[in-house]
Amino acid sequence: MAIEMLRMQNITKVYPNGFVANTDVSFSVDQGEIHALIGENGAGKTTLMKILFGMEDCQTGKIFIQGEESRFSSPLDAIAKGVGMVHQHFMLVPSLTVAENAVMGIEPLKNGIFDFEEAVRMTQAIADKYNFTIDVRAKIKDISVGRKQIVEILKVLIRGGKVLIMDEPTAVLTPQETDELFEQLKMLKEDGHSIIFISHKLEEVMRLCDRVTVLRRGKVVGSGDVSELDEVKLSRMMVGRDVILKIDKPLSEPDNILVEVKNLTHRSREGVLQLDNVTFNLRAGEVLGIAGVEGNGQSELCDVIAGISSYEGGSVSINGQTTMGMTVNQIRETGLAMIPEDRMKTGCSVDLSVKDNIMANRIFSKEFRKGLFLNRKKINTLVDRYIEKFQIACNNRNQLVRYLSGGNIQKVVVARELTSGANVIIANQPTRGIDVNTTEMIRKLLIEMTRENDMGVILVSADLNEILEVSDRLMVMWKGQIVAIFPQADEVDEETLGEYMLGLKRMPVEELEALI
Amino acid sequence: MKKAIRIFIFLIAAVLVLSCVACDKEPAKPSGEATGKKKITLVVQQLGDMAYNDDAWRGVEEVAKKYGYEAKALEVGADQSKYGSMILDVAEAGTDYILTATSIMDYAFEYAPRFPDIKFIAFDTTATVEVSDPNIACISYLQNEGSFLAGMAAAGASKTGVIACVGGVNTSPIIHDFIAGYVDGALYQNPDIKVLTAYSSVYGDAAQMKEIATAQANSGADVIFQIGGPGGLGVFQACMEKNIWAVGVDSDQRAVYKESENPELADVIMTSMLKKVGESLIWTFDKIEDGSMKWGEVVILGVAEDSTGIVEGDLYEANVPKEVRDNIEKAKEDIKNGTIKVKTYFEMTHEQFEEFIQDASKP
Amino acid sequence: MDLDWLVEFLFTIIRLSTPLIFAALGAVISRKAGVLNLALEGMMLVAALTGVVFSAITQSWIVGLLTAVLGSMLMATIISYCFLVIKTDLYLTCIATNMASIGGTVFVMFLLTGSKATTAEALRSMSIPRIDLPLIKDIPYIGDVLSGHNLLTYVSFAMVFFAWFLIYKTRIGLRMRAVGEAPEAVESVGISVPKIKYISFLLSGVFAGFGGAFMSMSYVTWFSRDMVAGRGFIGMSIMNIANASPVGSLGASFIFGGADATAKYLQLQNLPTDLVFMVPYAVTIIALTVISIVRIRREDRIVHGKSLRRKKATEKAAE
Amino acid sequence: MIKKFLNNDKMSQARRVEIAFEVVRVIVAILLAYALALALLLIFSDDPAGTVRQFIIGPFTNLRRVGNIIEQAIPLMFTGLCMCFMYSVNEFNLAGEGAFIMGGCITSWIALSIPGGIIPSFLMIILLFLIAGMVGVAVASVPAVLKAKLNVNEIVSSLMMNKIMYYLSSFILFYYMRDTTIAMGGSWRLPNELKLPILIPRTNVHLGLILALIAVAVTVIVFYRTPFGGAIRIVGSNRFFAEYTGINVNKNLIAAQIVGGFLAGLGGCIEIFGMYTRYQWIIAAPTAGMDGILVAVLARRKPALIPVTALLLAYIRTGADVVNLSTEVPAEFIQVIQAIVILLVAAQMFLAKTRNKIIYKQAQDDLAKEEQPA
Repeated sequence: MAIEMLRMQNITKVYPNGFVANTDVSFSVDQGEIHALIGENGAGKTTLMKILFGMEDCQTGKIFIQGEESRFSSPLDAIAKGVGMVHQHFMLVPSLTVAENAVMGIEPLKNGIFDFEEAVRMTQAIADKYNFTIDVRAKIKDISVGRKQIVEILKVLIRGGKVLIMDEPTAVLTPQETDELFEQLKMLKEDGHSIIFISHKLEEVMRLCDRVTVLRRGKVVGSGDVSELDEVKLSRMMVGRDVILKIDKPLSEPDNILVEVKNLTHRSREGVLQLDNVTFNLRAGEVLGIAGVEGNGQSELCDVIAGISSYEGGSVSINGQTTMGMTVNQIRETGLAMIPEDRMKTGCSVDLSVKDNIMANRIFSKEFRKGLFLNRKKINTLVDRYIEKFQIACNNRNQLVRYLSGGNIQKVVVARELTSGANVIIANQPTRGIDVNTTEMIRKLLIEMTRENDMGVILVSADLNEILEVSDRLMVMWKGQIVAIFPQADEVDEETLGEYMLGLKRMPVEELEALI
Repeated sequence: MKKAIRIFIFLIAAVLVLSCVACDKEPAKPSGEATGKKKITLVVQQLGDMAYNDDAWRGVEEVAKKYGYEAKALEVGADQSKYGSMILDVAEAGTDYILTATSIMDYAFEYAPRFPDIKFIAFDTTATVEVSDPNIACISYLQNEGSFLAGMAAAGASKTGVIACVGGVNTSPIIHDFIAGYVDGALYQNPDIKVLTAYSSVYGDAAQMKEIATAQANSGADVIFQIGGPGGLGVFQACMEKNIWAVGVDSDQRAVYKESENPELADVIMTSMLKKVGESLIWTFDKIEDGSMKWGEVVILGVAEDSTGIVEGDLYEANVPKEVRDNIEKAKEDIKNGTIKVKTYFEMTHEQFEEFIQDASKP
Repeated sequence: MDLDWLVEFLFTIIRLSTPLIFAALGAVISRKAGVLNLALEGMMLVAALTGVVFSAITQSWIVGLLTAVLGSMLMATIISYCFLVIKTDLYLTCIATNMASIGGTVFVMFLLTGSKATTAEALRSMSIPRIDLPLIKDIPYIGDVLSGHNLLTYVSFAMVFFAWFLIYKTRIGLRMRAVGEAPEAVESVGISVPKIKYISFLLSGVFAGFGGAFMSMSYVTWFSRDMVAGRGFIGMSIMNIANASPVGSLGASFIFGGADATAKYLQLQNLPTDLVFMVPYAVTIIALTVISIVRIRREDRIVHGKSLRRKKATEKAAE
Repeated sequence: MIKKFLNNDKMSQARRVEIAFEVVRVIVAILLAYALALALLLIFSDDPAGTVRQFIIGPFTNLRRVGNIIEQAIPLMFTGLCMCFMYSVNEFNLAGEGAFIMGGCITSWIALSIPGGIIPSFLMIILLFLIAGMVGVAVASVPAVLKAKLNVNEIVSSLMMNKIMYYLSSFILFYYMRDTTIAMGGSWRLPNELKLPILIPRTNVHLGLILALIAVAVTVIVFYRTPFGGAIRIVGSNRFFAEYTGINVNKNLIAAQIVGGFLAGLGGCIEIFGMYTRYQWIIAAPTAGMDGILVAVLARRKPALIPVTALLLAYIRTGADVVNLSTEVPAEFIQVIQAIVILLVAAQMFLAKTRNKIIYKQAQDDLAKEEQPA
C-alpha cells in the first residue's frame, strides 16, 4: 500500500476581486507517484497549486503533509515541508548563474559572505546525482529553455524537495526535450519523490502519470488511476462533452501569392544571425505551417514580416507591396494581421477593457470616427457582436481583460486580428496554454478563413499536433534557415519532422528551391 | 464621474460630522477683545531667515513688551497667491496694526482702503514706492549706505587688495542693493580694490555659501561680506578655516554669536553692517505712541538716521587702519549732507548692475 | 600659482562630491532592489538634524553620526511601511515624506532651540574630524588634494567599495539584485520580496544618513532649514547616469561635483549668475544625452540593418 | 442612497462593495490622520481640540476660505491633468513644474512688452493662453523627446529641466521686466485689462475655474472618446502591445507628454493672470508641479477625479492656513500632518483585510444563490 504523501482537503479560495477559483477541492498524492492535475484554463489548477505552495492563502480547507496538518503562509513553509514548485513561467533571474539561481534562498555562506564556489559545488552534486547535464556556471540568459527547466527542478531538489509541482512543464519544450524530461521525472519517482503534473496534453498524461485528478470550474469532477482511463474519457471530464480532436478540413486550393519573402536576413540586437537567407511564399487559401524547435527563428520571422523588427538583407512583400522602411501600421495596412506569440505581453493590454483591446488595431480608422471623436455606438455594437461571435466569456465589453481566463484573453486577441480586414494572418502559437474548447475553435477559424475568405495564414506552433492538423503546407526552420518544405502537411509524420527540427536532416538547396 | 461626486459628498458629510464631534467647546474669542490690548500682526513669508523677518519679529516683540500690545506673527509661506486672502483674514479677524514685509506689500496697499481703522506698515520697501492711503506707512532702509561703509571698512582692512561678498540668493533686489553699496564703498576707499561677487543659488544653503566663500578666499579675498541670512554661517565658518575676516549683516552678528553656543564663530566677524529693522519698528511705534507719526508717507532710514551703518567694535578698531576709520567718519558726514551719493540698485537696470560689479572684480 | 589653484579646485571637487556620493549610493542600493528612492532628500535632512541634536546632547560626534544614521533609517522604515505594507504609491510616499521632513525638521528644531533658522545659536554640536593621510600627505600636490579631508569623505570612498561588495559578493546583495530583476523568481523560493526591498531601503537610509551627517557635522557644524538643498535629487540623477553601478556613481559624482565647483569659480568671473547656476543641471542633461548616444551608436554598429532602416525611414519622412 | 447604489444591477457585487468601501476608506483615513494630529498636538498645544477643529471646519467658516480652496485647486487641476497625461503613457516626466513656471513667465513678459491697446484684450488673453501652452510644450518635450529617441531617463532630465527653467525665468525677470520701484523680485504690474475676471464676488475665484473644468472635461473626452486617447491608453498600459498593433509608440508617447506640457504651461499663465498682479515667482518657485503628482496619484490617474482630489488637497492646505492664522501651532507642523493625510488617503491596503472579508462573504452568498436553483 502506497504511503500518502500529501492531502489537500476541502479547499475554497476566493480572490479579492470576488473570483471564486476553487470550491471545496480535495485531492491527495502518494509517495513515489506522478499525479496529473488536469483541466481547462481557468479551472483552478494553478491556484490550487499556489495554495499548496503557500503563495496564496485560502478561506477554508486543510493541507496534510505525510498525515500532519500544515498551514503554509509562505513558500518558505512549503519548502520546509519538502514541497517544491516548477512554475509555468520560469522563476529565474536572467543575469545570475545557474548555481546562484539554484541556491537562491539557501545560499551557502563562508564567513558571512556568499560562497559562490560552494554554491557551484552543491548544484553540481545534485545535478550529478540525477544525471542532469548542465553548466552550473552559465548565466540563465545564455541557456536554452530545456536547460532552464532543469534549473527549476534543481532548485527544488537542492532544497530536499519531496513533492514536486510541475505547472505545464512541457508547454515550451521540443518533443525530444519532453522525452528527456519525462525520463528524468520517472527517475525522480523511482527515487521516492512525488510529482504533481499539471497539463492540458492528455497524451502526455497517459504516457507519464499514475493517477489523475480533473478540475472543472474550480471543482473536482473526477479522479482515478490512469490505467483505468482513456483520453476520450478524460477530455469529456475536462470540458463536459466530447471534443473532436481531429479537424475535418476541406482541401486547400492555393491561389495567387500573398506574401513573398526573398533571401531574408536578420540579426538580433546583440548581432546574432537569427534569420539566414529565408525564402518562401504564402498563397491565398492555404495555411502555411512553420515547425521548429523554439528559438530557431520562427518568432523573429513573424516579427520581421510584421515590421516589429527590421531586416538587413532580402525583401518582404505583402500583397505586392515591399515593406522595406514601412512602419508596423503601414505594413498592417497592406493587409496583414498577427496573433502574437505572448498574449499577455504583446497580444493585449490586461489593464484595458475588452472593448479597448478589440479596437486597438483600428482605433485610427476613419470607419469608427464621428468627426473628431470615436463613434461609440458603432464601436459598441461591433464589439458586442464580436463578443458573441467569438464566445468571449466576460461580464460586459467594459470588463478589464485582466479578469478573463487565458482562453478568453486569446479569444479577444483572435477576435481583433481576424476581423481586421487583413488577408494575411500570422498566427504565432495561437493556442498555447489554453483550453481544449478554445483551441479547437481557433484552429477551425483559421482553416475557415483560408477556405472561405481566400486568406493566407502563416501558423507557427510548438505543438506538432496543431501544425500537422491545421497546416496545408509545412516548412521546418532550424537555426534561422528553412531546412525542409512539405507541400502536403498531412503526409508528414512526427518522427521525420522531429529529425528536421533537430537539424539531423535537411533538404538539399535545389530541392527546397523547387518546392518554393 | 458619478463616483467622484459621491466621494466628494461623503467627504463633506464626514467633515461636518466630525466638526460636530469636535464642537464641544465654544470657539475661542479673539483674545484681543477680552484683554483690551492693541494687537500687532506681523505678516511675513517665513520666520527663521535670520535677516529682516526675524529682526522685525524681534522688534515687534519688543514693542509689545514696551507698550503692552499683543503681538502675533503670521507666516504666509511661499505661495504668493494666498497673500491677499491672508491679509484679508488678518484684517477681518480684527487687529490694530498690520506689519508686512516687502513681498506682501502689494496686498496691503490693495486692501488698506477697505479697512480704514487698521494701520498698515510695510517695511523694507524701496524709497520710491508710491503711498496713496492715509492708513499706510512704508519704511525704506538705505541698505546701500550702510553697505557703503562696510565696503570702505573691508577695503581698508584688506591686505591682499581683494575683497568679496556673497549674496544669499540672486533673486532679491534688496541683496543686490546691499552689494551695489558695498562695491561702491570699497571702490571709494580704494579705487584699485578688486571686489568679488557671488551668490548662493538656494537661500539659506550654508554649505553652498561656505563653498563660495572658500573659493573667494582661494582667489585672494581676505574680507568677505555675507548677505545671506542663515546661509551666512557658512561664510563665517569658511573665514574661520581660511583665517580671514568676515563682515556680518543686518544686526551685530558678532554679539549674537558671542552669546551663542558657538562663540568661536564670532571671532571672525570683524564688523557687521547694520540695518536695524527691529529698532526702526520700535522707533515707529515710539512715534505712534507720542502722536508724531506721519502716515501716508515713506519713511526713509539710512546712515543719516543712524538706521543703517556698521558696528564699530574692538575687532573693527584693531583691524581697520586709523586713516580708513577717519575716512569712514568723513564719508558718514558726506552721505548725511548729500555730498556722497551712494549707488543704489534701484536706480539701475540689472545689466548696468552686473556691469558695475563686473568692473569691480577686474584687477 | 596656477598649480595651487588646481590643487584647491580638485580638493573642492572631492569635498563637494562627498554628500553626492552618499546620496548616489543610497539611490543605487535601492535601485538594485527595483525601488526608486525619491525620498533621499528627506532622509538626509532628518539625519542632518538628529546628528546635530544628539551630538550636542552627548558631546560626542560618534554618537551624533550613529544617531544620524538611525534617524535616516527610521525614515526609511516609515517609507517602507507605507509603500510595502499599506501599499501607497511609491513616488507619492517619497514626495509626501520629503514634504513632511522639510516641515518636521524645522518644527523639531523650533521646539528644541526656539529658532526656525539654524541650531548654531543654541546647540553646540560636534563636528567629525578631519584626517591627514600619513605618507600621502607628504606627496607634493597629490597629498594636498587627497589628504586633509573630512573623515566622512574617506568613509564615502570606502562606502563605494562597501556597496559594491554588498551588492555583488554577499547573500543579501544577491537577493537584492534578484529582486530588482525578477521579483517573482525570488518570491517563488520563499524569500519575502518586501523584506528584501525593506532591507535595501534601510541600507539606502544608512547611506543617506552618512550623507546627512556630512552636511551638518562636517560641511558645516549646525543644522539649518532645508540644508540638503536638492542634493538628494542630484544623487538620484547620478545613480541614473551611472546606470546604478556603485563605482560608476563615484565617477558621476565627481563629474557633478566638478560641474558644481566650476560653476562656483565661474561666478567669480562674473558671468550672469542665473546662467552659471544652470551649469550643473545642463551638464547632467548633456552627460545623459551623450551617454545614451554612445550606447545607441554601439548597438547600431552591431545591427547595421537597424541604422540602415532608420535612415531610410527618416529619408522617407523627409520627403 | 447607499442602498440603491449597492443594489445597482449593472455592476458585479464585488465591484460594488469595492466602490462603497473605497469611499468609507478615504473617510476613515482622513479621520485617522486628524486623530493622529490631535494626539501629537496634545504634547505641545494648549488647545489641541480647537486646533483640529480649525483644521477641519476652518476652511468652511466663511466664503473667502471656501474661495481659497477653489482658487488653490485651479492650478492643481492643471498640473494634475498634466501629470495624468504623463502617467497615461507611463512616463514620469516631471517637467510640468518647469512648464508651469515658464508659462507664467513668458506670458507676463509678452503682456508687459506689448503696449496696451494694440491688440484687443480679449484676443490678447487668448493669444497669451496659446503662447503659454506652447511654452509648456517646449519645456515638456525636451525630456519626452530625449526619452523616446535616446532613452534618457525622463525623471532626471525633467528635474534638471525644472531647475534650468527656474533660473531662466529669473534671468528673464531681472533683465527684461523687473519693477525697479519695488524691493522684491517682481515684474511691473500686469495690465489690468488682462486680469481674468472674478467669478464669485468677495473671493478671488476667477475665470480660471471654468477653464480648468473645461480642461478636465476635454481631457476626459480626449482620453475616452478620441482615437488619440485610445492610443495613448494602449501605449501607456502595454507598450509592446501597442507596437504590435501598429500604433506608433514614440509618436504617441511624445504627443501625450506634449499635451501634458501644454496644460501645465496654460495653468501657469492662468494662475499668473488670475491670482497675481505681477510675475513674482522668483522669491519662491510655486510647487504646483510636484503637487500635480499628488493630485494625479490620489485621483488614481483618472482625469475625471482630478477636480475632486485637487479640491481635497486644496482643502487640506486651506485648513493648514486657517490653523496657522488662528492658533500658535507652527506652520511646519501642519506640513507634517498634511503628509500623513495624503499617505493615509493613498494607502491601498489600508483596511484591505476588512474589505476582502466583506467581498468573500459576498461571493459566498452569490455562490449559495447560484447553487440553490440547481
